Amino acid sequence: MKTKENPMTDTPSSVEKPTDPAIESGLERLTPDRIQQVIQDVLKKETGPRFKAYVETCMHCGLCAEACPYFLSNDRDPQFMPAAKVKNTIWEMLKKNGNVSKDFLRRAVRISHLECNVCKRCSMYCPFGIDIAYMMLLVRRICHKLEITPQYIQDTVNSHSVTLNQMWVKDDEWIDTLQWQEEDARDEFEDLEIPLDKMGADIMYSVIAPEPKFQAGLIYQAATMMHAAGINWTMPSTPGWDNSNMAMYTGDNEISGRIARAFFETAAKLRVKRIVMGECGHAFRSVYDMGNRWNSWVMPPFEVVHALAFYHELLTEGRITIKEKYKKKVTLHDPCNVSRGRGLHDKAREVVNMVCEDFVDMVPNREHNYCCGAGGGVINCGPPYKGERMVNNRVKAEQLAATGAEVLIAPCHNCHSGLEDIVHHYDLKMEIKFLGDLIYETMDKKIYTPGA
Amino acid sequence: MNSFIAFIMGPMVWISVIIFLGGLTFKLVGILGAVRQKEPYIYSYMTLKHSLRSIGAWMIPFFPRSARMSPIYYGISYLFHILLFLVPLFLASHIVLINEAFQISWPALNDSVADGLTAGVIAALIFFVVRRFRVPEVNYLTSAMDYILILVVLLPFLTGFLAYHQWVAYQWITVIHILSGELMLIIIPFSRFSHMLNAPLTRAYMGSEFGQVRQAKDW
Amino acid sequence: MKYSNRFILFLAVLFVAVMTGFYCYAGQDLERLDPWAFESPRRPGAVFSHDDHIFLADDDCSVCHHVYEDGELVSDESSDDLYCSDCHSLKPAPDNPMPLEAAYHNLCRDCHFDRGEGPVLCGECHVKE
Amino acid sequence: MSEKTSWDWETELKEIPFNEWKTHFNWVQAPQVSQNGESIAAVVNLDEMVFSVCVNGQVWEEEYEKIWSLTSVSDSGFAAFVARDEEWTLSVNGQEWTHWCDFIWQMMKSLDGQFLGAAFQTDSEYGVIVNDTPWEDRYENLTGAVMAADGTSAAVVQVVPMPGADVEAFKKGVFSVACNGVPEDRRFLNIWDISFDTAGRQMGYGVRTDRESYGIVQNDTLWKNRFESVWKPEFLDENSLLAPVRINGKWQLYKNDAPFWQNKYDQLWHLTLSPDGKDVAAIVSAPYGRWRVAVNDTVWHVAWDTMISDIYFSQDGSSLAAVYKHKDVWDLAVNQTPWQMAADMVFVPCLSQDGSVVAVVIQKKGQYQLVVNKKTMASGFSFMADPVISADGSKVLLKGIENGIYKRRIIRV
Repeated sequence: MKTKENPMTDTPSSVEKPTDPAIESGLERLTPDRIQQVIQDVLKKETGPRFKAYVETCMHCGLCAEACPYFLSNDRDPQFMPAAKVKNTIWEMLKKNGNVSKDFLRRAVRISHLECNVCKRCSMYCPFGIDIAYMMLLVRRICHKLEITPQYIQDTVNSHSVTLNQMWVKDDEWIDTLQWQEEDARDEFEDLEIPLDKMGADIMYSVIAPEPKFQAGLIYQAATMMHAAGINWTMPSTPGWDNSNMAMYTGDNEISGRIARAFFETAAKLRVKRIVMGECGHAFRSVYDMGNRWNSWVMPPFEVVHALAFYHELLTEGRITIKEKYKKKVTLHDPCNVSRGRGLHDKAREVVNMVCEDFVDMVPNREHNYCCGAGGGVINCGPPYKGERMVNNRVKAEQLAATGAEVLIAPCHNCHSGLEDIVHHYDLKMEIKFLGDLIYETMDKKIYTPGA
Repeated sequence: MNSFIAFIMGPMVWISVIIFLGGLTFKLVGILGAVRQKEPYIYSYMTLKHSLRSIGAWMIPFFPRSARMSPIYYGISYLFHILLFLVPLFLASHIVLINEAFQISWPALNDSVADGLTAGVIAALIFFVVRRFRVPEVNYLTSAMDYILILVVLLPFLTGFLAYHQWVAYQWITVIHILSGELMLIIIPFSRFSHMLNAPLTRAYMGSEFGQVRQAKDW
Repeated sequence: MKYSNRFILFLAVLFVAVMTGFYCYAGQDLERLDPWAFESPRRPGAVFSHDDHIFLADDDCSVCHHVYEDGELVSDESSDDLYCSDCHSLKPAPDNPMPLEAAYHNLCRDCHFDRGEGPVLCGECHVKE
Repeated sequence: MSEKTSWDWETELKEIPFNEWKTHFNWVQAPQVSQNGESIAAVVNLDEMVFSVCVNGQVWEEEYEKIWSLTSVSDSGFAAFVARDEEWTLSVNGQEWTHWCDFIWQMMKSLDGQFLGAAFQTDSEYGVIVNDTPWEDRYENLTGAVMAADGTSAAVVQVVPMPGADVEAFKKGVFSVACNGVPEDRRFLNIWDISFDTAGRQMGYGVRTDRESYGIVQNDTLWKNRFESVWKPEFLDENSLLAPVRINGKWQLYKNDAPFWQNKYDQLWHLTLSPDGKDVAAIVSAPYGRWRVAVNDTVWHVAWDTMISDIYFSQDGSSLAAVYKHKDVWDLAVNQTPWQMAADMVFVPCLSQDGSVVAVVIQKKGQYQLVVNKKTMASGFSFMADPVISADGSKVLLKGIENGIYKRRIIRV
């Protein structure tokens, strides 16, 4: 395991750091006055006793280090530990009253956007429960206001601001895709419908923009399940269908709130009772935890049911039955935003065991699972950073390899994409699937009749 | 000299206790008020049940995974924090003074036990210092203030230890002992020692967010 | 390493403090009170010279050997024919609010504070044997 | 709606067997009911990739590959987007428009049913079409199309090409508002929520001028003040534009670039004007997470913890109804009085002209009910369309399906 060919021995220095045109041109435009003014504004106006308590309370004990996959993957390099990321960004900004250099900011952008998945694992390792992810998001907020956010993720935020979806999917493309999936799915169920804008349906099904853009088959699968389970459901034809939210991750809270508002008001307009969403983690966080709060909704105004919980419901209620269990040895990745973010890990295991014959757990797991390394907007910073993402998540590769599973279930889009990169890079010979893929594959394709 | 000693054993004790308790109270009121004013949403997510659940979970020795992953540091820290309160409060000499002042008393530790525990506190502090040097990630975070804070705790315990044994300039050591004890009390509200107040609050908030909103564990 | 100087300084201070302690330590035979009335005294008897104190009190025994009746000090009466423990029981009792230990401490220390001289700290009287 | 007087308010019950349709067709999609309740329609499948619309048992003559967005228009008619040979148009009561395009969506209709509009795309160029007349200019991107009562249409359009992921180009502003297809000069990073005044002559909308500055445009003029965010503006009259704006984390109502309401709220949206223009209402959060209705900057004394979804004035402005959710159940409140229905869903209420009668459809345990002034008038329906109250306020028109049969019932209040 020590040869140059072995990717397990990559170190950060062996990966070239790309220059990001958006960061560079943003820095170019900045003046010391502007930097100081923005930082002071954010710290003064947008933080309060919570931030103060975090800064005053940290005893520099270093226990958070053990929590961070970046630290563990980079041979325990201290600068990757959570508290060090705070020290090298917001503490310094606070100490210098915002009077920081452009080189400092260049580093701060990287630390906050590329060396932290805001997965909150570290706040479970800090004895005081200090929310370091919150502070990294605060740094991102400052970067947003200074207009030095990395290019690709900024572009997705731009897309959000214009189209209310993440991928510049135009209104007609969205509807057209749904109709196309509906048409295809009629090969399996001839009267299958993807009901658009159906007032008073029980459930609004929502997805993230990459589904219509690249993975329309997932909508097909979901429609098949809804139809087979006899659900009274609908999908919106109007903006508000996308539950993803990258603005939440760049600190563009205003756009983030606008996205979450559109999402819930679409559900309100359609008079649905619940919202079910596909297998995405950050989208769940956006509507369950963050976007709703900006809008003054303490908790989401509609029950938001993540796919994991929904599958659990369909299977335990017998609305969907498994014809023949999946044979291959599978393992399950717990996405931060639905396990640490919503405690769905036990339900996920129950579903996996209902669907698969041979399940092996990763270690550590549940709330303590290692992050995929892609979430928190990191993968959305784009291809230029893929190389370092691979290095920064070696520990995940080791964890995966140790399971000996053939199939890796990743019930979150970001995790899915990130783990796909990991599996290829470390040559792990694992297939990656959504849980929905497996249910679709193993389910009995007949229509549920109540009482039968 | 006697009038100076009378001052540090009399009014100065009052002053430092008042600053300590008053400072913490003032701080607590300040935090709660500032939350109400600037981040009122925080109260929407706090529940007593989940606050206590989280604080409780973190009080059980070696229960959080974080504790199990650093057992030595965690174990020493844990004992250190207990002794930090236990030794001074149950020290016979302190109880005698309190008894004479307020006519209240409680059982005291055996002197040699107390002596051993004091040595334990000192050893723990030395361990903390060594850890700050030896463990790279801790060293990376360490600033001069971290050593100053250790010194502030070390001083009363070390001088107490020396005073008990009467090895050195007894009078001076005892005067330093009294003063450094008072100093520690006084700076608690104004330094990161205020984690004795803040930590339960941050823990309670995180515990509530995890327990109430996210329905997950935070240990 | 950035912090090594500070560390060495820290150890040096510690070392000097401890060594000074040993250096200064010297045993002496001292005239002491006999703590026989205490069941299991935690400290050695206090260093005390009766002759010196008689002199300092201008032969007025009642300065220390006082008499209280109904909580009031009876002036011009002396109790020099009694042991302290004859009145001051070990624990507070209805007829004695002042336990023996506190009686000693208050009597000695308060006087030393009032006069501005004499030992006031624990170890100044309870000198290790 | 003056037409309401011409409707049949006398016949107490008219029935159309709806479930029976399922035996004639492969499958029948969700029904739509005309405004006057005389007809019920649904998209029906005739064969593989063959669809039509069935109205009161009669199928439109034309058949299509796809049909969607079936909507009631005017008193008794229906319109839908229809596709043949992969080309789309809008069909009104079975009559296709002459213009066909690559895709069509977002049905817009004027209250009187005189104008029908939609957004369309042909050869990846976008525009708006109103009453079969498409915009002359087309754009590479189009969002947020709106149509005024007089058929004037507007939308946010992209007027400068922008390569993929070009954040620098985006910063310069590539979007503008096109009214009847003609773009305005000024470009912005973002434009949202175009509002017309009642006459359809003036436009107001929210914009973002740089990454963190938001503004309001009123008749081509950008307000001088910049805000942290803005929500949809509304015209109070042709010279006054109101907009909720965010300042220092709180929302306030501005009029013509100056504070209009003095109070600041944790949220302030769904600006709703009484038809006589005298009262301004909005949904507000005060304090955080407590939802209330504010009328002329005075909040209702009742507050709810989950959501207020929409609010409605009666024609004379005397009554205001709010649909809200509190502790997991939906309810309606009229003039601060909750009806306490504990419903699974509350649909859009109908208020009589003088505000004395309020009728609303609710859902409870999967069944639809009609509730008028807190009293349940009908229940056990499997479907109900929103009710209508007669012009004199004495009768309520119920439109719903009970035991598979569509029923048009007149209920006396």
